[in-house]
Amino acid sequence: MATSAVPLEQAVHSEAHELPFIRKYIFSTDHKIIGIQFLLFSLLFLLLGGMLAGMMRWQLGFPDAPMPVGTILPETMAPDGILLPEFYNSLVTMHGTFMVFFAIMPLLVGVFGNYLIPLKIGAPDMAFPRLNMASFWIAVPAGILMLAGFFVEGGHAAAGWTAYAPLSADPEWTGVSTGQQLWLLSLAILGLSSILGATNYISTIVNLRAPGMTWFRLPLSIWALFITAILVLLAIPILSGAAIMLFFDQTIGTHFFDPTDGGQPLLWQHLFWYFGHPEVYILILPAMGVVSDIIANGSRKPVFGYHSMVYALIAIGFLGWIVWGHHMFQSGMNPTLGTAFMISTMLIAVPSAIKVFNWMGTMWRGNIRLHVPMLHSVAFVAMFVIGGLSGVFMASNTFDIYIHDTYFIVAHIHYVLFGGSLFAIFGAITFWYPKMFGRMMNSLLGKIHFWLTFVFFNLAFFPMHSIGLGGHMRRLYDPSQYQFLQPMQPINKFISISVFLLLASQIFFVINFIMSWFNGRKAPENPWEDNGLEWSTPSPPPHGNWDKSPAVYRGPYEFSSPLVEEDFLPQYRKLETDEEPVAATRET
Amino acid sequence: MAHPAVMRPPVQREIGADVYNEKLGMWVFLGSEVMFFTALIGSYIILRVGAPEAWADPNEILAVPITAVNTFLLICSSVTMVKAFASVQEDNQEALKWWLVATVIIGAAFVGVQMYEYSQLVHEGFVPSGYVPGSELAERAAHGELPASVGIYGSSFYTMTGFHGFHVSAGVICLSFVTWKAFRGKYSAADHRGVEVIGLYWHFVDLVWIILFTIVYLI
Amino acid sequence: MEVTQQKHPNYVGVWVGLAVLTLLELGVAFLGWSKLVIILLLVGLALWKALLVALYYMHLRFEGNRMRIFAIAPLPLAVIIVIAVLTEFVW
Amino acid sequence: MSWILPPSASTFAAQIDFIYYVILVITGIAFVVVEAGLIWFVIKYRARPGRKAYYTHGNITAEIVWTTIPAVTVVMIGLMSGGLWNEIKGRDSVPPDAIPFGVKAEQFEWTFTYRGLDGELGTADDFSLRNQLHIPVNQPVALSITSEDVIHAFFVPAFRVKQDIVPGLGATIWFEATETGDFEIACAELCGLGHYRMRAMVTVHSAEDYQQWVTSQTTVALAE
Ligand code: HEA
Ligand code: HEA
Ligand code: CUA
Ligand SMILES: [Cu+2]
Repeated sequence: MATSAVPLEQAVHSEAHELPFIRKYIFSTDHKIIGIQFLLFSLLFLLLGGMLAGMMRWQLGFPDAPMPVGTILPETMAPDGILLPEFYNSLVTMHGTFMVFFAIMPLLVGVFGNYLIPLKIGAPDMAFPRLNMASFWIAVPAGILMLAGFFVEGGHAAAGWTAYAPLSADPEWTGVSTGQQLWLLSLAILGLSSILGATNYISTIVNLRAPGMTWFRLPLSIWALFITAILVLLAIPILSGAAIMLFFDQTIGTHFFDPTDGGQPLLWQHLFWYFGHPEVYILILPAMGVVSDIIANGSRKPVFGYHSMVYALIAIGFLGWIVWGHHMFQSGMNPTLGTAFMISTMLIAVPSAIKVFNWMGTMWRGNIRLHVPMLHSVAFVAMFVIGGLSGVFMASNTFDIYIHDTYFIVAHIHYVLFGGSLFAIFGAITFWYPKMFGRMMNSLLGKIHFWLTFVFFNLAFFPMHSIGLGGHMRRLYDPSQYQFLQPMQPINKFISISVFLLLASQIFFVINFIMSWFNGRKAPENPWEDNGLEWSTPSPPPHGNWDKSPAVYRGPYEFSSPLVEEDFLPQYRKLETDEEPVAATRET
Repeated sequence: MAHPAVMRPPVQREIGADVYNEKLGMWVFLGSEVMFFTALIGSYIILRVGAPEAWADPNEILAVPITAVNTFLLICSSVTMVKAFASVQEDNQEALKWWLVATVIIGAAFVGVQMYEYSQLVHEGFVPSGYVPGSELAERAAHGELPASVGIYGSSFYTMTGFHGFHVSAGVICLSFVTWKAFRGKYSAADHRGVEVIGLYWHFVDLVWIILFTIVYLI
Repeated sequence: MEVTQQKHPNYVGVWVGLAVLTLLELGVAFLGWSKLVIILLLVGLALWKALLVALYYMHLRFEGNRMRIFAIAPLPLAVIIVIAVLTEFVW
Repeated sequence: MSWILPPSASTFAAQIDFIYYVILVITGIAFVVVEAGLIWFVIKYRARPGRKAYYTHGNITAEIVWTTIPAVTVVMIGLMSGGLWNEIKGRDSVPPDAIPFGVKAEQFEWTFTYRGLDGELGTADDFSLRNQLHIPVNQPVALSITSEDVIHAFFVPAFRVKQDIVPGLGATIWFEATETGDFEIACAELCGLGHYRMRAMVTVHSAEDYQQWVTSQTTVALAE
């Protein structure tokens, strides 16, 4: 056995450069192109979601003042620039929906799953390239349907991103019918896209690893994407099933969630959160993975406790399935069940602690290079901890009585999702941009963007803890209705202003992203002196990735190894002492 | 034990699942199907336990004999499917084709019978939202012979069996495609991934029906 | 490349088994026993049939352990939600 | 300003707030350890030319320590809140001497039903008020809440009381006010476009005042 560098039978792809434009860039089966397509798709929704948030914050900070340029919105949304309560509810709903389903999830899973998996495991492409293309082109109509909801009569879905029935089940309660239906349809379609993607990722990681890429030599980003793909595969169908039932309640008069005819509103919540909690880990695990890679690179040190990092990922992935009830403590669910869910939820802090302390252990006695990706990654750890610790308050079912459905939850959401996932995404985009586009991003602009975002993010979201503890309810159109909230209005203003500055700071990212694409410095093969296989091909890599299948000689984090002069030792670099890896010969 | 026949030129990879990609992919996909049906079947169980009074005894509204026949049909289509697979393993092209054709026909017949069953039920007045006002069944319910309201029963019955039927129909379409390829001689003892993979899906759908039939029509 | 002439499992036998079990199910369903016994029996029979299909028609019996893991992994998750929600009604 | 929790006016409030402070201290320590550590490492170990990082793959002892400590801590938090949870929300937690009230939630108002002078709900001298709850101080009260349409949530910040009201399911909750005065009741679950103004007031009377108030209201109700 054991000859490395087997010519790839999939060299079918090598004639690819003769493909016409449309096959190469639009209906492409190349995982790298699909990854970039997902990137553009989801950044667009990130921007939209951010704009919706800006409108919400205007209303919350300045409830009586007309919104600047708000007059361009139609009467049904904001007459004279003042948002209507029903439109505000749509904004909350769609902000959550866009961010969770159309921005962060595709960014992490769609973009980095696609781009990194084959490159990091040494495969020429995904196991099923055409399925991969289908997965993107199914997501597009889902996005279009979701956008279309804004333009239909009755407005867009307005029952929150959690769409609690019966509010969402019967147009009678919200006046929204078509909007809610489009919302459900779109999520069901997007679900199909995600499931196809996950099938592909799992098969690829299991079956297409290059010789020598054993399970415990996989980079943590790939481990995280693997666990995430399993969660996507098994959680999303639950949402699809539930969405279909709710859709039927809306359209053909079924009674699944209708209490007047034997249906159970709580069933929706159970199904939604049985999907929903794994979903939030879908949104954080890949972020943890890429951050592990970047922190090792930035610290020039092997990841501290690689094996326990892997086991922690698996533990989070599994525990994530048995905690869903913590969203339902106050729902009227069986109180004994509530206690059980509290304990399981608390336990999730343990694997998370392992991860946090191991990241710190990685930085300890390192030789830390604070490049832009590293800045974002360190910020990720710092912010995720805040979000995670606020999760512990809510995990206590007793204290959750008080803070459930307040801005404390909103603060938690944004510390884990923005402070966590989005910072990791910014880190990952800046880290792999050179590989994706063959150009370096501007590091000065990157640093300016990082610092502004970091500062204004905290100014905007940290105070939400305090108004939440003051009892400020979430999904509240006009806080000035309540006497006890009026003293908090100055904080609300402060938050809103910080948010506008936060939004403005993103301009630096947009400029950097677009300008570098055309004008950036040409990227070398391995600009960050990293160890992963993806750095052994040109930037950007050709179709098929390598001429010869790479062979892997060691783990992914051999930084500062005493074996070599340099402070990095790539997985693909063969030292004299290395033997060729032994792999099975088999049909693929 | 890996499959004996060689599918594609061998390459060196880590051992993985020790089966070829398409088979692994189908099994992985079936995992998501399990969860999809969990959402539907689980809801059925939960709703039924929560509102037992909305369920009529199986044979009251539904036609168990017809569906028993239908169940038998689906079991037959499974055996024809697996026979097709056994034939291609032995490179018996004729048998492969005809077993596949049989599977397609029986599968389509299943869908046909289900359509017929639905149309009968609708005719009698049983629809996803419950009784049709003024229909035969509504009359009997008014006389106390049937549950007063079967809204939730209708909802879960149609959604569950409907989505199963949808899966069978999708299976029939894919199988027709495989059959067409079989007639063009695309499968051999050396490479018959398509037959095996569609077979897995087909048997899975049969398996789901076995569960559905029991909990919907018998319990 | 071992092109073995593998002996096929007795597919028709399994088919007969499935048919018989189905008949048995129909019999049980209409026996006027206590509801609980009937339900337990029926579920048991259904699982038996499902197992036959999975083991023989889907050849799980003949797959390696690596492959089998993928097939069984999701099943516990399917059970967890149903059991948990059902506690609402029995507590 | 509410940098801290709002006034506490029920027996639960003090207990719940205690849990808050315990978790605050524990997470506060974790927070300081992590953030200070990160800043310290970034400064102390920043890249210097010609230096190599310390090559290590980890340390089992350290990992066991930082796995065990959080594990024990969170389980303790869990046990602590679990007990109180049963007191507040357990299925049989309502004290037998609690005064019963009927509450109906609908888009977008609350209707409170009082038992009148005969001491029983569901009799002719019951009376109802929109968006106004009157209760006596230092006396447990039990609210049986139902919803007419969608899910609402009964929330009294000053009492640290919150309960979702699912239509068809309803809920019974109890609490005991410890301060007299007026407090706001809010709807805490998104219930439609008027969610933000689904507001009511609870007035806590001293025992004598309360009796007087009920008497006057009952006569009004009976006179109608
Ligand atoms: C990326 C997404 C993400 C992540 C990772 C998490 C992580 C966690 N979440 Fe969060 N959560 C959300 C996204 C996320 N959440 C969202 C979107 C909602 C709102 C949904 C909605 O209603 O709209 C929500 C809501 C939510 C609730 C419901 C609140 C309510 O509605 O009343 C609860 C309750 O228990 C909770 C708990 C937790 C816990 C315990 C963790 C844990 O995983 C955190 C673990 C991490 C740590 C604890 C920090 C690191 C550990 C240490 C530094 C060790 C020392 C620590 C101790 C000794 C305690 N979350
Ligand atoms: C990942 C998820 C995510 C992210 C990033 C955000 C970001 C923001 N969110 Fe939130 N939010 C949620 C998820 C998220 N949110 C969820 C799930 C809810 C609950 C919804 C519900 O209750 O149903 C919620 C609810 C929510 C509320 C509560 C509303 C209410 O209850 O009434 C508020 C209020 O302030 C808010 C504000 C904001 C703000 C100001 C931002 C800002 O940080 C936005 C800043 C802007 C950006 C991050 C965009 C930058 C764009 C780019 C960088 C793109 C570049 C483009 C190119 C290069 C082409 N969000
Ligand atoms: Cu009622 Cu919100
Ligand atoms: Cu959760």
